[in-house]
Amino acid sequence: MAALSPAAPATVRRPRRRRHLPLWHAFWILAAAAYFIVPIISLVQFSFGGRVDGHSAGFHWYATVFADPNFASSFWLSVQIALETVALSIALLVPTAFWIHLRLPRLRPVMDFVSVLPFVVPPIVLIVGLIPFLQPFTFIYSRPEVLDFIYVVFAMPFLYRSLDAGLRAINLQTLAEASANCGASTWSTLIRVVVPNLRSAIIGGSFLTVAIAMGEFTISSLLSFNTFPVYIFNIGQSTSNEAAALAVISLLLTWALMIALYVVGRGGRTTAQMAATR
Amino acid sequence: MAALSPAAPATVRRPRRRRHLPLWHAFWILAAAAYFIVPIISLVQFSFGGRVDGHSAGFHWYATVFADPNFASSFWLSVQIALETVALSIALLVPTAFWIHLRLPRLRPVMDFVSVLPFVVPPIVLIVGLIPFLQPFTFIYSRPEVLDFIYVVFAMPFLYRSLDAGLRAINLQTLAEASANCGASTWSTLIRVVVPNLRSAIIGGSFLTVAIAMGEFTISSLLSFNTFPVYIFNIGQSTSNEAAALAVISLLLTWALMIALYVVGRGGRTTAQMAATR
Amino acid sequence: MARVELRGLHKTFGGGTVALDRLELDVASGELVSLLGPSGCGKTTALRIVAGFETPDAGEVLVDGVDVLGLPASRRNMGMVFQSYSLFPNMTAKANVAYPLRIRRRPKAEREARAVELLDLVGLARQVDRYPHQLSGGQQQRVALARALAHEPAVLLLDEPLSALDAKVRVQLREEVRRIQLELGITTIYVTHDQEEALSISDRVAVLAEGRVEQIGTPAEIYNRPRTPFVASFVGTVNQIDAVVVSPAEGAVRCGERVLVVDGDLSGHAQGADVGLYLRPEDVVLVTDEPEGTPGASGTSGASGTSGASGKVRSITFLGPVTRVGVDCELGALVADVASDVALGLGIGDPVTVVVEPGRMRTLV
Amino acid sequence: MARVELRGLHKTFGGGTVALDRLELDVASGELVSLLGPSGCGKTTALRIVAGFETPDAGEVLVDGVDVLGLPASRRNMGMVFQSYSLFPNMTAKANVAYPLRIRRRPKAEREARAVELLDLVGLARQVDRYPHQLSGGQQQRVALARALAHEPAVLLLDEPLSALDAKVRVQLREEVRRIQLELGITTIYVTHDQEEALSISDRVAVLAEGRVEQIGTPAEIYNRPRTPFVASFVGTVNQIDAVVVSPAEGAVRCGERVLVVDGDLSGHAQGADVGLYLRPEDVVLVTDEPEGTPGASGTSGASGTSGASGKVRSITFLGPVTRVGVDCELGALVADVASDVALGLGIGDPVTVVVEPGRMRTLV
Repeated sequence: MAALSPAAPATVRRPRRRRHLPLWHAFWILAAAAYFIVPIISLVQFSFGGRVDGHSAGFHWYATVFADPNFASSFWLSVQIALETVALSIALLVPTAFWIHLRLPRLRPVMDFVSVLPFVVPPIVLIVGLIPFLQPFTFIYSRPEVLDFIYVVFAMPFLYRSLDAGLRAINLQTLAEASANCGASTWSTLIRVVVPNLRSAIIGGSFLTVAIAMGEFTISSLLSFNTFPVYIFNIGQSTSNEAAALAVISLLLTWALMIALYVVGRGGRTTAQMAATR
Repeated sequence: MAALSPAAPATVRRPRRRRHLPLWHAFWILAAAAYFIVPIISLVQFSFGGRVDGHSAGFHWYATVFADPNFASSFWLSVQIALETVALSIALLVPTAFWIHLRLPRLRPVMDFVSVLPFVVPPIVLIVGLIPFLQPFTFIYSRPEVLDFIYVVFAMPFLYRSLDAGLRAINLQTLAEASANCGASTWSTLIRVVVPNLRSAIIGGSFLTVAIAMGEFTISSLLSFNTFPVYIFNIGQSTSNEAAALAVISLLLTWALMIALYVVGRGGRTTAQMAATR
Repeated sequence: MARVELRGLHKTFGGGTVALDRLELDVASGELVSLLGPSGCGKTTALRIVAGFETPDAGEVLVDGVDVLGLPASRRNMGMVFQSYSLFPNMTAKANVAYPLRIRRRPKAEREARAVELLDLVGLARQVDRYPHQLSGGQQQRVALARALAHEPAVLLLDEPLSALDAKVRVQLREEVRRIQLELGITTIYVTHDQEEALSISDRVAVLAEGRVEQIGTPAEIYNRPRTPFVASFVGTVNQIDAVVVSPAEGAVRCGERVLVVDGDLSGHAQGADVGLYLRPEDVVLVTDEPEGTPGASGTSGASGTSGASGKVRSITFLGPVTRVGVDCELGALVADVASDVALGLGIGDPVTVVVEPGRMRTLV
Repeated sequence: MARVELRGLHKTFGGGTVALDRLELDVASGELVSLLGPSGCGKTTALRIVAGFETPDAGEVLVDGVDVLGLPASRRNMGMVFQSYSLFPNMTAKANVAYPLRIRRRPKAEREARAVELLDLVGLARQVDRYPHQLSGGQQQRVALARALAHEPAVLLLDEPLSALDAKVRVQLREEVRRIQLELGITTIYVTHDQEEALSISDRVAVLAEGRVEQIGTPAEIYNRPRTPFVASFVGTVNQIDAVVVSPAEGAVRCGERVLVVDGDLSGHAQGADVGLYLRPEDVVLVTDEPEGTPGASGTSGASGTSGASGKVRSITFLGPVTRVGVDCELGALVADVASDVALGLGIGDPVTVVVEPGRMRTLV
């Protein structure tokens, strides 16, 4: 190491440099505005727009929505399907994810792969394939419960990934061994140790599942069930102001869900902090 | 510690216990069969089914598909939109994710939240809100490029999460500081250190983006663009055998993509192993 | 209390790595035996087989003469403390300690009383209601120890419980682990890669290498009478010197131009055979080559040693109570640990005479 | 080579935690100074400010008299080795080491030659084409050291570079770091929480606590003449004894019923003031209470010490070269480090006499 370059240039800029807000930072603020806020404002305006009997509409379209018996029936159908989907998903996926992480870690990449299948196989392809197959079995095909089983598949990636992240955060192998060492069976470990520490992952994934089951349009439309999104779409074909009012109602319900999700998410971060102390 | 319980019961079962294949393990094999294999078999059968001029159809429906000029035009429209979406997504998200991880880690939970928005706000609601807003701007509304911007938002969670996982795996903070200490600018660090180590995360996320953009039906149908999924749907309304043939072709293309994804995924695991040696 | 015997434990992992090679080990009732070795020597695998988390390919694990390998981990009645923090994050310290009793459906009052009593034993009487993330690393391992003792296990297993902690906390906690182990008289197997930890805490130390016990004995036996070159170099610091046997009967060897009498049995060696000598740094005495009348650097021992080899100081490393001095001399490159105030007079390049008392230069037994 | 000065560095983190409290430090050209302290003492923050990864609230960092705080990290011309492995996983060892030169657009031939030369210097001549995941932890840190030296930095910064490594590798690597640092004569700041590491590697050690330098000096000064109770107890093991000043002029204190003469300046203390004495375990001599004629356990020192306090053995911990003996005596509960062969004669409960030479019992300066 013969010669060293000079330690520091003679001219030194003294003022501390505040880092500039980077370009993409600004872009995302604009994008959020363009993609979420502008459509929503236009939606709200529209839901109060149009003229009814020569007067401005006011809450007219909202009143129309609530007066329509199909509103309640389609809404409750969607809620029922969503809750069934969540219950089925949790019952299947929590033990599966636990078992894979604990005993079959080699299957984890396989599960990662399986869990993207529902994105990669376009729903339209699946349904075009399913319809001719299902049509003969009218006792399933004609009941909305068929959607439960389809939505479980479509929501699987979200719940599984949420559980996967939750399980990675808790040092599962050691906790399970510690629990076994304390005398607990695997089942006992799942119920007393794993599930309490996965609480926020389960709740977070469940909300996503609800949101997906509540919002899915393509499949229920193709299978001709009058779920809530199908109802919105049909109204939109005839009275667009009423559809806008419906969409606003739907958004408010969704936001209530999102706020719950955010609160749970904060709880989740506390768990992550606990995990970080390891 | 007065008395200790006996060390071990006198009767000891000698045969080593092979753990049973758990119930849900078996369930998932059946589920995969029911959800993916059965529809696909039925789809393939159907694509060779029906009778044409009194003969069995054979490859008739495939020939019909390839003869239809709309097949090529809708397919290439989808490919074009998918590639534009990927290019736009990478250009926006790679620097954003890098910057958030490096300098604004407090924004990470916010990004996690933003990245579930596209799932939580049902597309049908967004579109019902967007249509009246977009309609006046015919120069955007009438061009298929409008889908690029919409798909960027819908694909964002997938690419972002893939990048997020990739960035978590590489000890970014230390690598970036080491690179700066070696004299590199932030931009240089991004290009020479971060991107090469995120290669598989970027490629994996991109494939998902392609798959989503290629498979999306609801929005392009509502905005009346003749993309590939819309074309499949329209054919399905008239000739279901031809639609099945189309779906099989679509599946084969998708599988080619999945195999690429799997190979890249293996590359990704190697990176993860490297990270694990830290 | 329980007696633990490991009989011919054999374990091969995927890829053909032999983790355990017919391992034999006896742990007497109430004894603390350390398994000491570098990573990959099989010590953790052995412990995990005893705990029931791994299954051996062959062999037996006997607790009071009964093979427990057929039992699942949850029914082996052993308490284990893990290397990484293993507390349940959703439970307080008290709930963690009470957990083994909750699993055993003991009455709430009983398990709470016992949890408080054990937390008191490990010095955490005031932290009973804290959650794991509110405790320091050392406190978490104390809770883990209390939890491992809650169900009055027959055997206590510790898998490098202190390796994630700071040096000061580590020393303090190992003393407490030993105190509690002696107080309860519980049979204990302690896995560690830290030789000082093993020496300081154990009744006996088993040094493992490549899945076998290289040597087992009291800490002093392991340190003073290592049986293999591996044990000699793994436990403590050692100078290794090549020599040739001159007279097996008298224990005389030739080393360079010198003939030395060594400690240890040379009867297994023929005259003229090569033999390795070893010498602890604290047994190397340095005498500064000063004018007559001035006492040598090491004072009294001076020229009375049998083998004065002249050499030169190569390096001086201050370690606190002692200073490690590297010396190049006729015997080779040696390191000597001398009291720091003695070493103050030395500088690099100084001529010194290396003196070793006859009994200190040893061959492997 | 460069001179580094830290002037009044002040840094407060969110939540009001004071990380650095007007820290002052001078590092001479070619010197290796360790920053030693417990976690949270600000040592890493100070290093990161010098490197340019943190910005202080106030103060200056001068390199050869020029304040570098206005420069981004990438333009400060410093080489840093990080605690966690920081090699670029997508590059071979050689490419990692050549990276700083690639950034500086040096010709390919030059940077390859330099990378190979540096890898040779750190003892990895045969691993140049390995990827980080193919290297052991110790080898990775060697490559990181080579990379930190590649662009001939003015200052070398090391942030606990050995803390993730095994004990044996740690000792070996710290010797090599010191050898290379001396060979290149590069100004170096070395952050560590391991007191033995700091003592063994440094020209000077700065002991930090709560964002300030408690004491700075050579390793021997820090160990033998600690200025605060914190330094005395953080560096090495220490017995602390409460006493009352009898005569400040003569350095006499009363401790229990005894009057002792201590080393250190008592002129700042009034007669009758409370004073803390400290005593290293290796300076406590134990004499077994055997019949006259038999030499005491510690041989010659015997009854010649000034303060023979009778006591009882409380604990015996074998540490290898020395055995740590806990003794309850009139001076309080003390620990003594005695040569292990001497300690062999001791048992728990044995009566012993504690002898301390006058110069060994010190007050804080």
